[in-house]
Amino acid sequence: MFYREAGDFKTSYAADQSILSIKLDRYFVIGLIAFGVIVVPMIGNDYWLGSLLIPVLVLSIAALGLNILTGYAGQLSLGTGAFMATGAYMAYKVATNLAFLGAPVAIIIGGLSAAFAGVLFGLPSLRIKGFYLAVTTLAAQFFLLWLFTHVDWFVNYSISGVPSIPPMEFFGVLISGAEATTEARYLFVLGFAIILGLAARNLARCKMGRGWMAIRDMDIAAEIIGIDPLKAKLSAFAISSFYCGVAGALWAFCFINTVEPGAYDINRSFQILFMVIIGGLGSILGSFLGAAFIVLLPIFLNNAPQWIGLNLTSDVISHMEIMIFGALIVFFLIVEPHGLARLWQIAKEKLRRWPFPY
Amino acid sequence: MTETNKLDTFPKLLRHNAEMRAKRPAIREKDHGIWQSWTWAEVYEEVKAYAAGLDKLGLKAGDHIGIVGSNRPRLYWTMAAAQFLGAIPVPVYADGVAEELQYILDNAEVTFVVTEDQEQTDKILSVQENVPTLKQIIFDDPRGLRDYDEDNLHDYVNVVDAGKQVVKKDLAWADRMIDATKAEKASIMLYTSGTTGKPKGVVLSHNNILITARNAVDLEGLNETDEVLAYLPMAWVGDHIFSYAQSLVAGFCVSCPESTDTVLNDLWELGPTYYFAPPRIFESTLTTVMIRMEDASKIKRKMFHYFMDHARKTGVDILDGKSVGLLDRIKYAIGNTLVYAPLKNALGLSRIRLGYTAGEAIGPEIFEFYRSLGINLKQLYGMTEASVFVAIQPNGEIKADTVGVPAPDVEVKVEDNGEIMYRGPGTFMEYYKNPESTAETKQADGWVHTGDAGFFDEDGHIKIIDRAKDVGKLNDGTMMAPKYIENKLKFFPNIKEAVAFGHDRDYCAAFINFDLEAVGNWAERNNIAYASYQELAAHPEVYKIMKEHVEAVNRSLATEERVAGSQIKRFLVLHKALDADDGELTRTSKVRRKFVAERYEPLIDALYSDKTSCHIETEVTYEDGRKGSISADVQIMDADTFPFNATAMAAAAE
Amino acid sequence: MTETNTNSRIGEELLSVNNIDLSFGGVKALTDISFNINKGEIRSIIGPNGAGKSSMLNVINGFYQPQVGHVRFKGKDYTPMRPALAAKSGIARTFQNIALFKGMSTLDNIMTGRYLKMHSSFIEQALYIGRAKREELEHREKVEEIIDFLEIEAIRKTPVGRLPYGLQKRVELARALAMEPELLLLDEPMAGMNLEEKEDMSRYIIDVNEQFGTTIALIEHDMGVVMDLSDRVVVLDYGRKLADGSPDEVSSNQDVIDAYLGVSH
Amino acid sequence: MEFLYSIFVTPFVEMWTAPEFLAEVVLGGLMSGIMYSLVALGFVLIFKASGVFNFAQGVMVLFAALNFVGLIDAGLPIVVALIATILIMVALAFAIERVVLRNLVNQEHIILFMATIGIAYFLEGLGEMIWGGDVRPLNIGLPDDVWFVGDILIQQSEVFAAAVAGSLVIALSLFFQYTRTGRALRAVADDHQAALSVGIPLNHIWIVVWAVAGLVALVAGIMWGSKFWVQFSLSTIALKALPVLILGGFTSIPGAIIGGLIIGAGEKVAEVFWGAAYGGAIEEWFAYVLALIFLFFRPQGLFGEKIIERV
Repeated sequence: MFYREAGDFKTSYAADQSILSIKLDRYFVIGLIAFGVIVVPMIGNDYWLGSLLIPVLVLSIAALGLNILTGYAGQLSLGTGAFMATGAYMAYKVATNLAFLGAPVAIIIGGLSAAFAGVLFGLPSLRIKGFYLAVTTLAAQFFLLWLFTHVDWFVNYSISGVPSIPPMEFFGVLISGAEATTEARYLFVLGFAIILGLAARNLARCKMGRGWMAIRDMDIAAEIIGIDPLKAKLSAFAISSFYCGVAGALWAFCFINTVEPGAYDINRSFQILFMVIIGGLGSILGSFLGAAFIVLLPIFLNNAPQWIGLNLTSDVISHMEIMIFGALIVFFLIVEPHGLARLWQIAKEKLRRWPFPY
Repeated sequence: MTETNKLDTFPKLLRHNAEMRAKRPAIREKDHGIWQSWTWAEVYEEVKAYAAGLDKLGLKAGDHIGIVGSNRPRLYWTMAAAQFLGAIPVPVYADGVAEELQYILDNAEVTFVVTEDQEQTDKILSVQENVPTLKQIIFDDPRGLRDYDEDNLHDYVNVVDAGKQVVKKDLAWADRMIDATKAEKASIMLYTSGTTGKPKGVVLSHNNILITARNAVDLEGLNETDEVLAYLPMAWVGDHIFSYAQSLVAGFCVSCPESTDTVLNDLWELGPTYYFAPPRIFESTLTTVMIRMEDASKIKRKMFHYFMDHARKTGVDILDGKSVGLLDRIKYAIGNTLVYAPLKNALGLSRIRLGYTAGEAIGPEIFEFYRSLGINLKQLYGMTEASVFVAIQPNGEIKADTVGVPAPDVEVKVEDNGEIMYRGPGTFMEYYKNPESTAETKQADGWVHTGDAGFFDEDGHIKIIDRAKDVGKLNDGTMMAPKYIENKLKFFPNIKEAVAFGHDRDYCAAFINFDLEAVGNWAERNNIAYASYQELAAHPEVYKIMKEHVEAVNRSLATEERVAGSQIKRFLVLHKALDADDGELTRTSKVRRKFVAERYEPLIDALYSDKTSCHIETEVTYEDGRKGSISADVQIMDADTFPFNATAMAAAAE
Repeated sequence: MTETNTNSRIGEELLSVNNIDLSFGGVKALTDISFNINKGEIRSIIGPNGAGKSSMLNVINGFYQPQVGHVRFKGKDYTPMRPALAAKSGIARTFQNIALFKGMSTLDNIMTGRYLKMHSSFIEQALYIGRAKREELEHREKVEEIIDFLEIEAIRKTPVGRLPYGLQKRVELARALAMEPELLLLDEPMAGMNLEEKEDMSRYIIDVNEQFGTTIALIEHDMGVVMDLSDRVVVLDYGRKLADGSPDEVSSNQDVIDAYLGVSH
Repeated sequence: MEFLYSIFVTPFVEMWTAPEFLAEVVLGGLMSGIMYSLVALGFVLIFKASGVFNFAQGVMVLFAALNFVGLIDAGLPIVVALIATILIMVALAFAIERVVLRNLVNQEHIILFMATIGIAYFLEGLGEMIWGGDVRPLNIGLPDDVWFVGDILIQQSEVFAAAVAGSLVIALSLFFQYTRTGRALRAVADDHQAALSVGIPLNHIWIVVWAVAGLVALVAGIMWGSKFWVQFSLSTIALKALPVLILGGFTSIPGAIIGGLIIGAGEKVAEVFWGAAYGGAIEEWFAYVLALIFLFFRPQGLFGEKIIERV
């Protein structure tokens, strides 16, 4: 309906292959980013920024990571939480012992260590597939978390075991620790989300992404084309884990301000998996939509009763919340197994065809 | 203007553009997935080299060079290169079978032929020995031609490369050739599809084409930013003016579709600003729009029709800048965002500044439909012999049933017998090797017979009713213009073709071809099963619909004194669709009235007897050229006629 | 893509398989098979179902490792050949039951065929700069040539999953061509096609062989098609070589007539 | 040095010096192993018959137990409560087939897997909503004195549990051998197409397996509940069942049992004798790492069919 594609023709492959090759989409996304960077920090209050947007963005990054592994390369993983934890703990180590490197470097090093762990636990993927692989990633989940909780070196021998993140600056602005302003932390996280989102999109449309999808769709055919399954799978594990690691670090640095194992347990892994499935396997956009959906849904369920005027005891609500959440997941899988991204796609197609039905 | 005055030949214009608009796109082609573009400078270089190459192969001034293929940049460049050397390009309808080609190539005495691809090349090779003058054959797309060892067969690329050497050595060569070109010399030869008899080669000079083209450009204010899709046959004068001459004059870019079957999508991608299409294309587009909307959800359909009705009421006035109530304007604006603009976008018409239609009368409601969307669609009246423009509808005063006022520098008059005559800069030089036809069409004083009958209406607009020679008289003396009646019939989306008879008869009767797409769709919706056109043609329900249409036509005829007497008493639905491959239509799908009359004589006799059905056996030609025959019992139906009364206008309008 | 002079199309030996024995858990699939393929020729391997045709192909490009014998390609012995090696050294193939990447568009499927020819680094790809971008565009051009060659412009951006069988086969061929192979293995390229599609496919196969000078080895059990396509034909039956030679020689060979024509017609 | 010592020497010394302690540890391990086995059994049943990887199995254990104990606390006699719970579990199977599986037929495994996670959440919420979230004791009068064999003390409840588990396995294998439905299930497990072609309605089969899995869950729930009380932690043992499956093979019933016992005993022994060296709690991951290592040598598990890949 709003699309005016007639006359928006391509005279070069560069234009034809650019992401968002449709004018309107381009404007929309640019506008959205501008809005997120400029307007949101001005209008958003601490609750919105601090309790909704930051977690959504951070988990989006993790979802991107898992989507690269599961959605693009077709390798199921239940160890997302562990890789996030790796990122968080290593970033914390760097931030405390090599503070001069600064927050971004610390976080990236966190990501790299996660990537390393990812490759390590990804090795079995060469021999085993599907749910068997899921088990090895579970091993990662439990083993790594156990490691971080039982080896005090990771927490600088702090007694509590949940050390808090030191305040760190980025271009003179405090972006981590309790004192950092919500706006600063939000923008810092947003920056990561945008860059990593873009990078993921680029990888997906280049040689590497095609390698992953080839392995996912038909590994035999991929092999005769010369795609090395080892390279493809391990690169997927590495990059995926890197994303998760960065997300984990950001979670610690910019959201909860501490490094605590509870934030990266098995339930986190499942939560991210939900995001990817609900958002849409093999879709960058889906990762963001999924994260938003999964984070906001419980909050909505939590407040919905009051809005419609029922007041229930808190534990009834919490039980109901779990119930409805589960029910919605099932419902959603039945309605659209390909996730929000697919719904978006369909809606977009409808608008492009408008007023025609097809 | 002043600066373009000296630019009186195509090569001079091309050189001029290469200097003035070096960096602007001159031509595009959808190829390998994107719109490959060439700037004016690049085109000029290419054409220079190409011309030199042709020169080397022995193409001389005054030679004729045949061009066989669909719209391709290299074929347009062939025109330019030929004109460079003072040779005369002769574009030929590429979908014609070998025999048709042979006649034209032989008649034109072509020495060179440039083909698009293997298919066309094969055709030429098959008729080569019957075209004694033919020396060299050049092909554009080498696919599949690598094994051909004929030594007079050349790859376009090699020709150009050879030329490049020449141009490099002799820098002044190009300019010498260009300056040598003469405005009054022949620049192109186009064969009229010839509704009767063999096609005739119409010779047109640089002046003919360029002056008329330039006049139209100035009149309509076309400029270098316009976009045109070149998708109509290059052999047709319209394409030559719109996609070639005017592009050079105004400097706008011409784009060639990827292939004939991707035209619709390419049109959509390109979104031209200047667009020409014969009525049948607008018609079929409208039909598909309506059919596709049928499948839309109920609400959407309601919305669509609601706003289309509103557009019908106010759209045209808004387009013509007449005064429209604020409320209606607001409503139109809403409709525009919800329906009109998206619809235009979906059809690839959203950027159109100027749209032309011509060749035959367009149905009023079809015409109105597009105009009410805010598309500035205009009718024009023209012919090859006039380098197209005889009359154009002036902006702001468009009437569905006229073709507007005489074009700039063109005089028009109506003979006593009702025939329209014109005189103007576009008047052709001659019919090639055919002085007698030339003489009988073109008078010494420059007036040219159009062969069309018509008249000026109260505000000076020309109204065409039929071919002059086709206008006949019933036995009781009342005049009947078959085309006029046929068009009224064809304005119904359900009716594709119609042939009316009545000259020297007691009453009017008609053959009808329904539109398979429209009626077929109707059949599906009313789950009427059918296997073929023939089967559907025999269906009583179909007959019922056609009867309604015929009677509607009769009603509207009854409102016009001059033709009220020529209402259709009896009609039949033909058992097969009239087809160019069977020679029933011309390549531009005009009905070959005489041929049809002879071919279906028994049916005509039946129409003028009291039979209610008639058996007929017809030979048909399939796409692949095989012949077969189909037989059918065609039933004949009577239709009600009405007495003349001008007040029935309202009724007729419905 | 290399042009070749059509008159002397066929050159020296490109590949040979020597005394191949292959068995799965005691079940003999191939027994002492030897034959060679010359540069530029169209070589057919025919035989009734279960004659070991596909196994033969799988040995050539390294899916199966024969217990005995070796594959010789471009004068180099491979014991055994491996899929990765095959791809690197210039052997491409298609599968009997189409093995396309269902989740990708036609374009991406064919682009994947260029995988080994792309060398951009991870960073370049992530940022879509430098070699990454350049390669994407260059290879897109090459791929478009192939798309044009096989006349699949219209489905360029359609997900292959949605394509009809015949077109999928064509896309798979396109993907193999994108590798610019020296030897192209086609596993029943015309299986399950109607006559018209078969004719198209044979035309493409011939065009590929002539225009790009690609050597082609193809499996078919429909004898008719093979005979007018191929320069030489090997006939297998129950994992043994029955005959080897020009189409006429083979089709006049008594064993073949008994074993093969008897079976399928 | 001393670290390595604590790995390679001390534990074995301890075992050697106190064999009866070792034995008790092993027995204790086997006990929880049986629990794993029972859960794994549920997994296998469903996976065999429908290829669905039922993450909800663990929660089903909790759900069954909650209902059972809830009904008893509500004053119903045990037998009635038992029957009622059985009915509930069967009804649950019906519901799941009707609402979920039927609508997700022919979806990729991961989708179905996700769906079962959804079911898990739902059941958990539902169970706790009805019966409340607090820990409940479950006493159905299982014997709880001890026997002494030599110096080794054996919990009668453990023996009982083992007996129950054993008889359950036997019952199931009989069911698979001798009932029409049972054979049908095997057919489906071997080859869906074939099963359909011989005219076995898939939906029907799904209901049966889910119901059976529900009953197995109930048994497990009762065992576990009466030993450690009915509490949320029940649902987490579901995950422990995964390595069990890796060991036993996803499709083998005896495998599930053996695997469960190995894991159970193994992790106890590891915890008791090695745990200290690493600061304890190695139970958490031992099972998985064991499975992981195991995977390298025998991906198809102890009893699973070999996975063959053909081109």
